[in-house]
Amino acid sequence: MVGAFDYAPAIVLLPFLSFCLAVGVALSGRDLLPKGGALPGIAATAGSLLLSAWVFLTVSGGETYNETIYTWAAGGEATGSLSQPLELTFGLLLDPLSAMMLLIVSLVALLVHVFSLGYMNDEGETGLPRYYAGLGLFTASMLGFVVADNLLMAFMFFELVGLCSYLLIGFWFRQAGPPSAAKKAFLVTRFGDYFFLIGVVAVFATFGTAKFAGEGSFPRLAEAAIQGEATVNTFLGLAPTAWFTVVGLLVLGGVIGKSAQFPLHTWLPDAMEGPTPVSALIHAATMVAAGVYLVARMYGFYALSPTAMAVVALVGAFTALFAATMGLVKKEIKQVLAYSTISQYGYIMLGLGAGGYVAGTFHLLTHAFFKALLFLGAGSVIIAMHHNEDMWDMGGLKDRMPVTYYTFLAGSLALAGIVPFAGFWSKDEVLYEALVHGLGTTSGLGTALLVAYGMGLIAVLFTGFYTFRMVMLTFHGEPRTDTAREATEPGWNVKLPLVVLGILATTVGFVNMVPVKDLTGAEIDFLHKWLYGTEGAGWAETLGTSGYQYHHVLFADYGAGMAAANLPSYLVGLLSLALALFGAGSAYVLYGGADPDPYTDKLGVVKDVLYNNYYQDEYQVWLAEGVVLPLSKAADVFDQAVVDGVVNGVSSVSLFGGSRIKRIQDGIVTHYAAMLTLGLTALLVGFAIYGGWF
Amino acid sequence: MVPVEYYLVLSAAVFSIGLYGLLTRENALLFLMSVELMLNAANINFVAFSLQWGNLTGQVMSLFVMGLAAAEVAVGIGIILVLYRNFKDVDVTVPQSMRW
Amino acid sequence: MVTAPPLTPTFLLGLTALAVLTYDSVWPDSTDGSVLTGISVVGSLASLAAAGWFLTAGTGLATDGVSLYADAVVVDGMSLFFTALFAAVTILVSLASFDYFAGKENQGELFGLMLLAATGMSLIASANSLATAFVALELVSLPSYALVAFLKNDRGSSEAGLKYFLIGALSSAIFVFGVSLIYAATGSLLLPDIAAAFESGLGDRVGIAGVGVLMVAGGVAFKAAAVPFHFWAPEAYEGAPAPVSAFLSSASKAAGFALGFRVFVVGFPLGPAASAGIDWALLFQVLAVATMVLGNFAAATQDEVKRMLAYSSIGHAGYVLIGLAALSAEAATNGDVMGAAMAHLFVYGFMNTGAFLFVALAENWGVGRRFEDYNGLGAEKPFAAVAMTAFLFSLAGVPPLGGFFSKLFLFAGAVEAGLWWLVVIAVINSSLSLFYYSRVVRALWFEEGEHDLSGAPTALYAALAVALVGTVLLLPGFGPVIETAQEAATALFA
Amino acid sequence: MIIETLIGFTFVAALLTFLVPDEVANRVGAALSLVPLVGTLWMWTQFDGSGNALTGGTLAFETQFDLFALSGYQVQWFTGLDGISLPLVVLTAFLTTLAIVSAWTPIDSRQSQFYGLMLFMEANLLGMFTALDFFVWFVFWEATLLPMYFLIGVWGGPRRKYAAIKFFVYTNVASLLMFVGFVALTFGGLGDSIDTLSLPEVAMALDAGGNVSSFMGLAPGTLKLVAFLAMFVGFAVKVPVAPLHTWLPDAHVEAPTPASVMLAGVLLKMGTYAMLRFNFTMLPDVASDLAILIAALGAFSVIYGAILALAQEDLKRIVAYSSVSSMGYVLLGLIAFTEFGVAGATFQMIAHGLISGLMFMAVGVIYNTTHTRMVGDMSGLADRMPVTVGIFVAGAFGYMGLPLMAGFAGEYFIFVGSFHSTVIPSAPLFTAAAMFGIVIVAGYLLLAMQRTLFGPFSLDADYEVGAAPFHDVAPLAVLLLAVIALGVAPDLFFDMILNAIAPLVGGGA
Repeated sequence: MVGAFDYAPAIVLLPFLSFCLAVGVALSGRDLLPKGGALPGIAATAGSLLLSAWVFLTVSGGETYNETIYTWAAGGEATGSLSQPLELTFGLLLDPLSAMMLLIVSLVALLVHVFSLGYMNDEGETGLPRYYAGLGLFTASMLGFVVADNLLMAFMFFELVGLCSYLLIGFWFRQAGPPSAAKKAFLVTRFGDYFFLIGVVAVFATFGTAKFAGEGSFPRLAEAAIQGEATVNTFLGLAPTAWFTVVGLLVLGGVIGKSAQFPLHTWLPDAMEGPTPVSALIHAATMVAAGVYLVARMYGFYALSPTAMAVVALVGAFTALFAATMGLVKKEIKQVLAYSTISQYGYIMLGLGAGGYVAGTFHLLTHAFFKALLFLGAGSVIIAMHHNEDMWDMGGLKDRMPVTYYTFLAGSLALAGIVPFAGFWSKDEVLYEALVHGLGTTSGLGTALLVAYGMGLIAVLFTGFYTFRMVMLTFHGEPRTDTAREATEPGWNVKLPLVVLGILATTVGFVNMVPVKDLTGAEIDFLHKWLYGTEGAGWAETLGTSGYQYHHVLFADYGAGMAAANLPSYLVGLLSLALALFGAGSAYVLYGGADPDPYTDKLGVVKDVLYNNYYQDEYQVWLAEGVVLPLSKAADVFDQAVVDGVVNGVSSVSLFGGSRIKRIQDGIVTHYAAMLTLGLTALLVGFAIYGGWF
Repeated sequence: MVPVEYYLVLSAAVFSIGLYGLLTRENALLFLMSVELMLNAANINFVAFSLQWGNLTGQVMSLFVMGLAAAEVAVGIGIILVLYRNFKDVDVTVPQSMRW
Repeated sequence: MVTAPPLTPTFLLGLTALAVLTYDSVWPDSTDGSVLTGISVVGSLASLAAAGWFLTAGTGLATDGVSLYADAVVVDGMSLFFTALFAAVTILVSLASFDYFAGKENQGELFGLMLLAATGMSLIASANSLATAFVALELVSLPSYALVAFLKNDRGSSEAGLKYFLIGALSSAIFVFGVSLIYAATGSLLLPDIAAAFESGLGDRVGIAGVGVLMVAGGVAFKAAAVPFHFWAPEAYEGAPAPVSAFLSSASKAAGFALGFRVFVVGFPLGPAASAGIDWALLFQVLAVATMVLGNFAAATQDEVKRMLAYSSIGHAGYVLIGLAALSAEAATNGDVMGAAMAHLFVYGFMNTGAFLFVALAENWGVGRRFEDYNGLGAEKPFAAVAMTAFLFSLAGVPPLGGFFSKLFLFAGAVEAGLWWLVVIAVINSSLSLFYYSRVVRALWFEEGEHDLSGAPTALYAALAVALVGTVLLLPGFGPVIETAQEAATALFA
Repeated sequence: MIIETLIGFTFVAALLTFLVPDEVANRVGAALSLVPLVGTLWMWTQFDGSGNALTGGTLAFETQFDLFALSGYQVQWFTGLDGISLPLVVLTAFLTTLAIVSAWTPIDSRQSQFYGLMLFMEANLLGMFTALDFFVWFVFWEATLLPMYFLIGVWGGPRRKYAAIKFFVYTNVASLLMFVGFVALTFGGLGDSIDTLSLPEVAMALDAGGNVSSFMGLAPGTLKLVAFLAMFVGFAVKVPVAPLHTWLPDAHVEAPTPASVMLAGVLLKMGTYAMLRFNFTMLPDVASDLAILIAALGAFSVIYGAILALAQEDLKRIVAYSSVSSMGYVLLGLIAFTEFGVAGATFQMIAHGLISGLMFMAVGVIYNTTHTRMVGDMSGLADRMPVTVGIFVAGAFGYMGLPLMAGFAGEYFIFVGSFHSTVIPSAPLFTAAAMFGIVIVAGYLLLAMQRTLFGPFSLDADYEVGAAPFHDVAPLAVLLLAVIALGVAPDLFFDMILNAIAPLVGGGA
């Protein structure tokens, strides 16, 4: 019988078809499709959503799918240090994690398509086919990435996702800014992907396979190898654990790039040059999530290395705090959201690094919805403000555009982590995992986690503050410009997505209310169960991608060697909630007034530093323009002068030699006779001596 | 009877004299005469060694050489005339329009 | 079965010369060269045919050979091979001369001298005695002087004639003196007898013989335009009428080598000679290196195409000298390498003649002599330019043209003989030659230029076409050539 | 005899094209070039060879007969295809046709000569890739230089004469060096243990090992080393491997677009093809002794070429230097002596042939309309010629190794292959170093695209810039499709390549 899994490839192919359609239209250069190609996109994403839902249901029925469907290239024999021939394949891995992610991606994609009708079509943009082609290809690649069953396939779609991001950021190519931002985004992420690619290659070279799950998947091989039950190649004379750590960190490079973690976060704020729906879809909800999703996808591998876990946690926590501080002082609404995005992904990383597989995934889920919501809300505000993004020109919009306001508020509360909105539950769990594991674990990892927890906790405060500063400045007080006074709410195609996402942002947190469970003992940690499955049975056994497996590895002494302290989660939750409220409250006090002052200016030099993002861009730009370009110029000079100089030198030397030699022929015949005689005499003498004639 | 080596020395001397003249004289006709000397140096050898070896080859050869020397002079004079026609001179060092 | 006298090819050339002279003495002041050209072309063709027939038709001449006139003359594969080559070049040059000298007077003398020289050349190739060799050599030289100086009223021509003559006279004097010394040392002028004398040991006359051998080598070097006897060549080739330059630089050079090959291989067998201290192979190695280096480097920076070709022909003399330099006593490879040298001369007879004929064509058009005067000819006269390009690349030894094959066999032979370093030098030189040959190609095709060119002289074009066919069709047809040459050469060592 | 028929036909076609009037030459040339294209494609479908041509594999479309003896060795006409040469033959025919079409716009003088030369070059290339007798091979090898010399010199840019002669002399000297090396190895080293110069016989004789005798005072080992180095340097110039690359930028910049396409697309591959056939098949032991040197050279070429490309202002120079970079990967893959390394390198030859051809053509199309290639002189072209720019961008990403395009396949195979190589010492480090090229390539291509294609439109000259004509864009599109096809389904070629290189990497097959 044909089930959901037989149609699963269509989840990826549908958006791809819409891409091809849109490309065809774009090439034709005529307006063949209504709505400039939006409708095929909507239809396709809707189809993907339905199929994803079907898959989701099937998976929740306990079935999973982990099959190779296409062999890209396969070797015939084992060469080099490999013990079996390489096989590079495409395949689907449909387990709870990917099923959940499919749902998120296709849903947000659909909503963004709809929203685009309002944001792009109604605003009379040109080049819409190109836009929808980009969206379609992006959706396809992202879905492909989600269902990937091995690291190489994941990498491929990872790159394609990057391409789409490039194309869509640079959508308004006729201006100067977007192309530059697009270039920066691709370059910075490419830098990360460089390490990722080395990681992929290394995984193949080490294990001969890159499958995520099932028998002979590389996390399992690694686990076996560390326990000495299997042998794999290690390189550079490293022991398995050390080598696996290296590989893990290499792959992490790609994660840091895509998920805009420090120090490769600089591209994301610039990426806001792209259309707002794109920011919502790509740079908040999905593509940026690709990075952390990858960590979750191969969690079994990371769980083996305490070092890797510590790095993940610290990078995440530091980024969370770091980005939050920068978000405090931004003027443009999208900039605030951008930095909050970076910060939130920091939290997800923290959760994963802290051994909170569920927690991290949970925050990934909630964040996808509330951040998409916030961006779309911002989009609707921007429409109303005629593409002026400066919050100081807004104010008082809540009466002019109620739907936007309330949905946006819901999103903000979620972001700030105020109970009972989605963000609270997930962020709270992340911090909780960090704390208990930090306290429990004795090794250096423990300390690292505690430090990370501290940073994450402070970030909560800032998050509350900048979130509500944004809300206040945008919607409260008196309108500060005429555009703000005349602002009107856009049409249904904007409101509908907002409402849908608003509801989700409010409610999705309920899928995993761990504190409540601890209080009441009610078994309501659905997400936890969903990701854990049933121990030692079903997919949890066959695929080895279940929380149980990870938990086992995390706490095993050959793995990360974690231990959990015993703490009631609600206490921890209360603490972070208090901080969030304090931050939000202070923002309300400072900016809630009718005509708030730019208090942050009072910070003086600190404000400058924050406003300039700690001069991160400056030093990276300096690296590019101050170091690399001059270096290349110098190399060019060297190449022309020395390397080519030698080549030309050879010819000039021989020509000079020729011009000298021919001077012998001076035109006077007696000289010829003389030289002839001399030559003959020389030969005579020479050979007479050589031959000993006389 | 005169040892044959003496003839060799003689012919070598004549040859060298001719060579010397050829290298030092700039008048084309003197050049020709020097060449004649050198040819005759060869003739000395031929004749002398013809006697030495007791066969006539050498003597015959010397006749050939003389004949050809004459022919050579004929051609040479012709060329020298052409030279004079074009350069108004029989100095062999004058024509040097072509060099290098 | 027809039994023609073995010397038929030579006789035919000579008779043709006489026929030309007869015609000329009957109609002394006709300026229409068509009949003369006709006669000489037909005569040379006949000679070529005869030589070819003797070579191929299993007359046994190619392998065994016969010696005539009390061993003064032999007819064997080598002599026939060279005679064929001389006849072929004569045909080309005669054709070219028809247009080049059109309307000029004394054409009878021109063709007559040319054919006499050709006769002398083929006689050189058969000369089995130093006496014959000397006479034949002069029979080549004397007409050549006159040919070079043929343009009486042209300063260049007469200067060239003078220089050629003076150096020639000196060289022949040296040669004949050398012959006299050989005679002094061995008591004979017949090559086999000389060889016998070498075999049986020269006693205290090694010195005399050595000097003699060296001086004879000088005579060879003069004809072949090899260092240090090359000084006449640049001026003679530059100043002479282009067809004559072609004739000298191809045929006359080949004659020189024909002389060298036979005299040294048959007359002064390397084994005893070397053991006696007269290692002429080493001598030719020195000459080869000096010649190819000087020729190529001097050619690299010339301003005039003709003079560049002159120097390049010196360079080629250097390559061919490998044919003598790479010989070693009793080595099985001797025949191969010398045959390769002969084959190279054969190919050279077409490509180099062709190149000079293009120069003749250019002079006929009234185009200047400098490289830049050739600018844009490719666009205006594609066929001639294509032909010239083929000749030049063939001279440079670029596949798939004839020059590549012959050079390849030559170098291969040298490698076989173990003359590794010599081949390396030769390779360096021929890559340099690539540079200066391509300067002409560049002028022909890459540069823009304007000329008003008067038509396309038919005979010259025909000559070009023949030379082109000879150069290009040697790609498939090279097998026979090299095999004949190597067979003939091997016979010489037998 | 199909191969001979195709080569012969192409020669005749070249001659015909020489003779037709200039007005029709472009169409005649294109039409005639279809025949070898169809022929090679047919051979592709009918390909039944297996194993490596030089190690006794069974050849497809084999022909063999004697020509003449060269000082003791029998020279043969010996052609045939294996999994290595077939893809290159197909590439040659494919690119030639497209290049000829792409020439319709830019070539406006002496058309018949131009297209004749293109076909003449194709014929020689086909011969070079199919010939298995060293002598015949070498003749074709050298003969390919002539047409390119004229294509650059006659139809090239301002400094075309310098570039043409530099290209011609430099590569010719290199060929001579290689020639000497090979002759030393066979004449000197193998002597009479072989009686022909057919590559398989030489390869197997060397494989048998012992029978290399010392020569010119060189011990067998030294002789092999010398011969290897001579051949390696000779081929490295062709590839080109830095620092022997300096003829390439000049040649590319001055050459007309179609010539650049052929030069980058096929002629560079001659070098790596020959390296694979000669150095790495005949003397693998020497190669592995020099592995660290060769791997370092490969990595160096990658990085050095990329850094130089970063400094260029001329679009063609950028692509030219990036060719140096990409060919460095090939060298790295070859020396890896792993299945994916060598096969990936071979695959990368095809991939880079298509992609660099695409890029040069795209630059050419831009040049046709803007009459400049200087990055600084133009911007915002996407506004005026969207389709061309679209393909340009796609091609550029192909060059950057975007997955599902041929370039990624080739590079990834090479990386994974060289990473686990046991021949290269500390292979991972070399691999990682070379891989950094994928960052720099993105750097300079994105920078160039941002400056020329995007932003507000401007042009430092008043030409009417509009969409390019169809026959300019069509070849681009075809190439792009080919690139994607190979990227999605590498097995179109990868299988047969694997099969052909298997014997070289220690495996059975």
